[in-house]
Amino acid sequence: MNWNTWLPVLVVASSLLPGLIIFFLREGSHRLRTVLNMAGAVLKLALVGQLIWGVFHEQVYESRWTLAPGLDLVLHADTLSVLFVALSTVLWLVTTVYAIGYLENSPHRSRFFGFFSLCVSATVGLALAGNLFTFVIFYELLTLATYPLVAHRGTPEAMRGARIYLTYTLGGGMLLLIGTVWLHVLAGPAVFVEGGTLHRLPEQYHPQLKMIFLLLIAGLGVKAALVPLHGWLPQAMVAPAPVSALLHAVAVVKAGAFGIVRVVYDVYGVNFTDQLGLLGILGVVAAVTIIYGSVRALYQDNLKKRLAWSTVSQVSYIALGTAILGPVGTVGGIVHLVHQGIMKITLFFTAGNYAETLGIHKVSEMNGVGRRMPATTLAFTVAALGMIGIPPVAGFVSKWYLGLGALEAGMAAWVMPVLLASSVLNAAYFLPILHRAWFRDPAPAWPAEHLPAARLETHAALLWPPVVTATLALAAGLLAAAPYSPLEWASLIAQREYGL
Amino acid sequence: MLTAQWLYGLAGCLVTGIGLGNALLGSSLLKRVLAINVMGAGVFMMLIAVAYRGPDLAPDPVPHALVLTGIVVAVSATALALALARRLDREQDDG
Amino acid sequence: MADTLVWLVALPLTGAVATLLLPRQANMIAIGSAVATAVTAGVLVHAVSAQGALHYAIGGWHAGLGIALRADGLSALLLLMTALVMLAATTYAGAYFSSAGQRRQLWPLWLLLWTSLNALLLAGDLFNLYVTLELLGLSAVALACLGGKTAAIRAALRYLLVGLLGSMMFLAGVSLIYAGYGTLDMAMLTAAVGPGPVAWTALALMTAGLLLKAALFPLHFWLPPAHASAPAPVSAVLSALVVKAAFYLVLRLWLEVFAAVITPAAASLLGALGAGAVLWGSWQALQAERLKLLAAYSTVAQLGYLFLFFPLLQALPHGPARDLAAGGLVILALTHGLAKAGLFLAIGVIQQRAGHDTIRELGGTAQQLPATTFAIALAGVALIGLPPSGAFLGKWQLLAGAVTTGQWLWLVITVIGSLLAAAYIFRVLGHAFGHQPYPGRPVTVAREEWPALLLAASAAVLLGLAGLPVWGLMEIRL
Amino acid sequence: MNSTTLLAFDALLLISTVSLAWASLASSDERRGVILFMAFGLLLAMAWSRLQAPDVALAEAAIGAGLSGALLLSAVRREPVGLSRTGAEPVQNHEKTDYRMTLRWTVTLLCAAFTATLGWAYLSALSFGPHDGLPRAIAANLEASGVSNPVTAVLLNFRAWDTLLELAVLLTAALGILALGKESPAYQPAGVVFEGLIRWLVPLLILTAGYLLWVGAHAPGGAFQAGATLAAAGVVLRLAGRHRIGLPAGIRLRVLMAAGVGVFLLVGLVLMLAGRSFLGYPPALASLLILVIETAAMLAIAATLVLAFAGGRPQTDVLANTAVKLEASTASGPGPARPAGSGGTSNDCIPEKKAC
Repeated sequence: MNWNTWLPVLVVASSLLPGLIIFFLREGSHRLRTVLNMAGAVLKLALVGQLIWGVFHEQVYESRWTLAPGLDLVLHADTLSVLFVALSTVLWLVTTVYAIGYLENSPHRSRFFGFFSLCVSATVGLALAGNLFTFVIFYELLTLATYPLVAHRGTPEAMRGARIYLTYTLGGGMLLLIGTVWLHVLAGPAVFVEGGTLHRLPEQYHPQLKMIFLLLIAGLGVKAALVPLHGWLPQAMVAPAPVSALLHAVAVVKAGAFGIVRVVYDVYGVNFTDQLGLLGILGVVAAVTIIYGSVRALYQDNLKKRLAWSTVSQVSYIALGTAILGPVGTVGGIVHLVHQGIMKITLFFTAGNYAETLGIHKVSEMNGVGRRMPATTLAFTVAALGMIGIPPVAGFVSKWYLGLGALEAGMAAWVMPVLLASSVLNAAYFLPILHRAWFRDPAPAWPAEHLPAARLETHAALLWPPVVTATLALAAGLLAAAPYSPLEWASLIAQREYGL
Repeated sequence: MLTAQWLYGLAGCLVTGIGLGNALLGSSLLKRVLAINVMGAGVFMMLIAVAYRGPDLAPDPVPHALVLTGIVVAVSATALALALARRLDREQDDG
Repeated sequence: MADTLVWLVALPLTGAVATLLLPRQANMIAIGSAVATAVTAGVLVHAVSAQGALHYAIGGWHAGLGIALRADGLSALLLLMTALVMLAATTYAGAYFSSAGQRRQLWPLWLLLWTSLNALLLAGDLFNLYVTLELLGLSAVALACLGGKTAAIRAALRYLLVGLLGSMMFLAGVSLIYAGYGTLDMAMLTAAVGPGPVAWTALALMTAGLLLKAALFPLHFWLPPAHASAPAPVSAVLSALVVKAAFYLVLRLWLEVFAAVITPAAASLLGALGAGAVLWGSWQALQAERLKLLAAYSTVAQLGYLFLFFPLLQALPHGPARDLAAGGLVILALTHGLAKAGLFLAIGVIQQRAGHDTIRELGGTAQQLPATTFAIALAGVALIGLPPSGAFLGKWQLLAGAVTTGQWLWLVITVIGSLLAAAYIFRVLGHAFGHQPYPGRPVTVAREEWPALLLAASAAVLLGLAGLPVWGLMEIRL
Repeated sequence: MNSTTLLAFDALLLISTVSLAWASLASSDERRGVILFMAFGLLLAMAWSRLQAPDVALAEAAIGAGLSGALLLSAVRREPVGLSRTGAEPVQNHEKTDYRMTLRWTVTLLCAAFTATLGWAYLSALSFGPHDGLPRAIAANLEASGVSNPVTAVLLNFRAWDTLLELAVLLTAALGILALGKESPAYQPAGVVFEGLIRWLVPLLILTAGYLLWVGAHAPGGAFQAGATLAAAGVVLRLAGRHRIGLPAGIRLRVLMAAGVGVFLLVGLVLMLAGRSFLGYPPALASLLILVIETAAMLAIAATLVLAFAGGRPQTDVLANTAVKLEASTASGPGPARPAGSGGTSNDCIPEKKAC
């Protein structure tokens, strides 16, 4: 029983098995379900800790399972995958606590937590994928696991949102599949190797490789919400708060961005992609998405819709980082993957709290909410400032490295204006909210006050998660230089990618 | 290739064609069952014509066995088809 | 070990005669012979993987004179699928047919159908194939009208007539072959057959007859009413196994016996018909009002995928690429068999609980039967071809074959077909999220729901993850 | 018979056969079609005997023309409109008819092309020259097969597997018919003349069946022909209005139907357990085993065909009182006597008693 081959499988199984068991639990057995959820989350955290320590010390973790001749299911832990696995595990633990509080006495919880665990297993599997074939399998499993979560409430809008979500993601999945098959036929199984493998192919394959790249990026762009393919994100806001938090901060959206990073760095190799002239296209699409997402966010009165459009623009920072040639730009892009996750999940937790406690759904209803729920609004403020890029919150770090990378790569001419414009736009749609929350006096009565203001401003399980993630965002900014911090880890990744 | 062989064989092909045509065009169920039986008879003619090896030589017994089996299979299929039709009529009569 | 070939046919046949003669113990005998046949199928697969292809000369006469039974990788796999589907459907049929009278009529015909399937998959003689095809057709028709509903009987009658026409055309082909080559044994014919009017016409006739029985696109009109109105366990077996047996024969004839005669044009014609089946079947399934009609049209579509493989297999030269594609074809067929049977059994549970299977009013029942809805979801995943189902590997090989041989049309058809399949599956699953009271216990009707769940799960997960032996077995040829 | 007259006979026979086939399918009145089909069957039997295939001629006459014809005629007994409903509806308006016409023409052309290719392929197949490999092998193994009639040897020994599955087909058809419901109402009881004929005909048929069964080992005959003759006896009894048409009811009927497959399977399995191959008769016992199997097959075939003619599950409990009612009705006025033996059966069922 070689520990190095079984660890990745255990990491995936630690949320898969509880999920499958929860499916067959009776609806009434709350305690058993909570114990299973928490046990799975904590076990996964411990395993991932061991994984981080191991990968840092050059340990090789790989398990391989042959599905068909030439098609292997490979789970391989390298620096990039460990970063995404760590992010998913931490945020899954926090979101589980939040979900248990949020879904108090609502129906179908066995089904919800079952698919919730399947969704995280798919995300972790996707992160640990060792080749493009395994990535595609977990990419499609993610769609299957998240559809029931988006459609959980069963209301007509939820069904409509879920249908749109399914159409986009299955379409994207099909494009990705075609690209992967074409690549597989052309160059054999596409194993993720730092620096990529395709530059050795002869000259006449290049037009086909360009076509395959466009297919892969289109397939991944659906989940990464690149502009023409982002339509499903605002519609999927009908899902309950923990789902939109997990979906839009960690699982679905990041899967797409993570896929783009994998394809550019570990399949094509960033220099070969640049040589093919594809980095420019990716950069342009990312830039357009950043601006368009922020502009649309301005006009959204519904708080969750506004956050959704903000996610559309923020995720494209990662694509922009990938498009910037050079290690510093890469660090900026990859570290933003973590920072954006932490900040955005805080925003969604706080939005969920407002809706659950005071019945607030619209920005216009948020006058004086800071007085009624100070801790939640404080967390909201920290995350919002981070999104704008104001130090010391984490967002500033990634924007700083993105700018630096652009300068170093000589692409500053068009990257800097994009960064500045998007920061201004972020400020334009976040600061008014902060102003309303803190400096306006509240309306006579809240739309629907569910939980009376007892010792805490809201249910404990709803309050602590945003506070924890807000502090994490703050810590990621302040302690950026500490060992095992996201920034350090991102620079380790960049070193190994560029072979420095 | 004996004259009798191709004479009866071609007649068999003709009967098969007639059977197939009417099986596709048959107006009533009974007409179609009849057509399928005729088509079968045509195929059997082709088989038995192959078995014939001239007046002096004993014929090849294998096609004979095949046709025997074919006839019994055809009659059982016809029986089932007619039973189904009868049941449908009974449904209509008191339906 | 060659005796297992005979036992595979003799066991269900003995079971059929026993259930006919001892009606009171019919249930016990039926379950007993089902388990025994399934075990024998397992033993056969093990024997084939250990010793290679098996031959058995019946009566001791060498192949030319007597009839030879033979089993290679392909037939062993299909026999195993038949055994699994029949075993699950047998346990379900016992619970589905409540009245003892109906069960008494069911078991003999049920086991005769199983006998004909096993005999067909093992047959090595063309005329013997005609007799097994006829036995398959008649027992399927007799089972289809067991429900006694007028619609079922009318559909069964049309199915019988189409089947008879198909068999007669097949027989015409066989008679031409005997006239030309003087033998009926497929192994000897493979060596003897060469391009010429006799081979072309005979193959055309036999293929036309088999396409009628396999309900490929233009000739599929009889399938939806027949499969939709038959009782659930019967339509499960019809859709999963009976139609596939005819496909298996086309595969045998085209890629083995008449391999020297096949032209790219002919293979592309089959591919085009398959493409038509995929599009038309999926489109009709999307419009279907009732679950069973949806499942029946889905069968028409899924068979289309299998026929898409023909132009690929014909274009690929003998070698690893072609073996991969052949393995993909078989795993796609196996997954469809298990998933479709699971789907029909699940629909049977819903139909008996709700009294109807119209998709619009499905909401309440989907809540009452979460395990059944989960089975439909798993079967749906396998039908669409999403991972981790075996169909995903099958469609991967289909796409890879299309790219390798440069036949891009089949790739586009497969993609459109899969998206349409996703549309009609999730249209059904959408109803599972309504707000009706939740029964609290996930598995409400244990005995009836487990067969469907196990079949769908094995299609959606087991075949996907443990699919490698399929390629291993496909290496073993006659 | 020198070759020219033989050729003339062949030409005449074939022309009449083909034209009968065409006439039977083209006739608008279904009963006429069926009767022409029976005539076609008889002519076909003559063709088989011309091609030196006596076994097949017997079977064609007994089953092809006789019993199939009887089944089809009993199906026509209903008023024809009942059956046409399942076919294409009668066409009313104008543009539908010319659609029908174009469809009819295209199908006819297609069939003509089909027949032409079939004929062309058949002739080129014959041009491959005679294949005597198989007949020589059969002749060589004939004495080891336990019977001297080569056709019975092929049927019951060399290709016994085909015959086993074919009996299974027969059993399936019988089970399907049983599952579909009760038998159709009985015929009018026989008049005096028909009654007298039956007293001679039925025992004769049974005797011939026994003879055909026995002679099958070394001369044309065998289980199928014997079974058909036995079934003819049952059909004649049913036409005479008898209810006890020799078919037992309940478990005994099932044993009879399953006899063919059951005995065949039993022999095969016993031989396999005894170390020989499945259905590999030891030469010494071969002729005995074949006779046992043929007897069982004859019973099964006869039972199935009579059951098919009866139309469904024989009504044993109903038997007693309807027989009494029928006797009462004949006392009130003898039904019109029907000439038997004409091969065709007139269907004078009494509408007001809804006997049809």
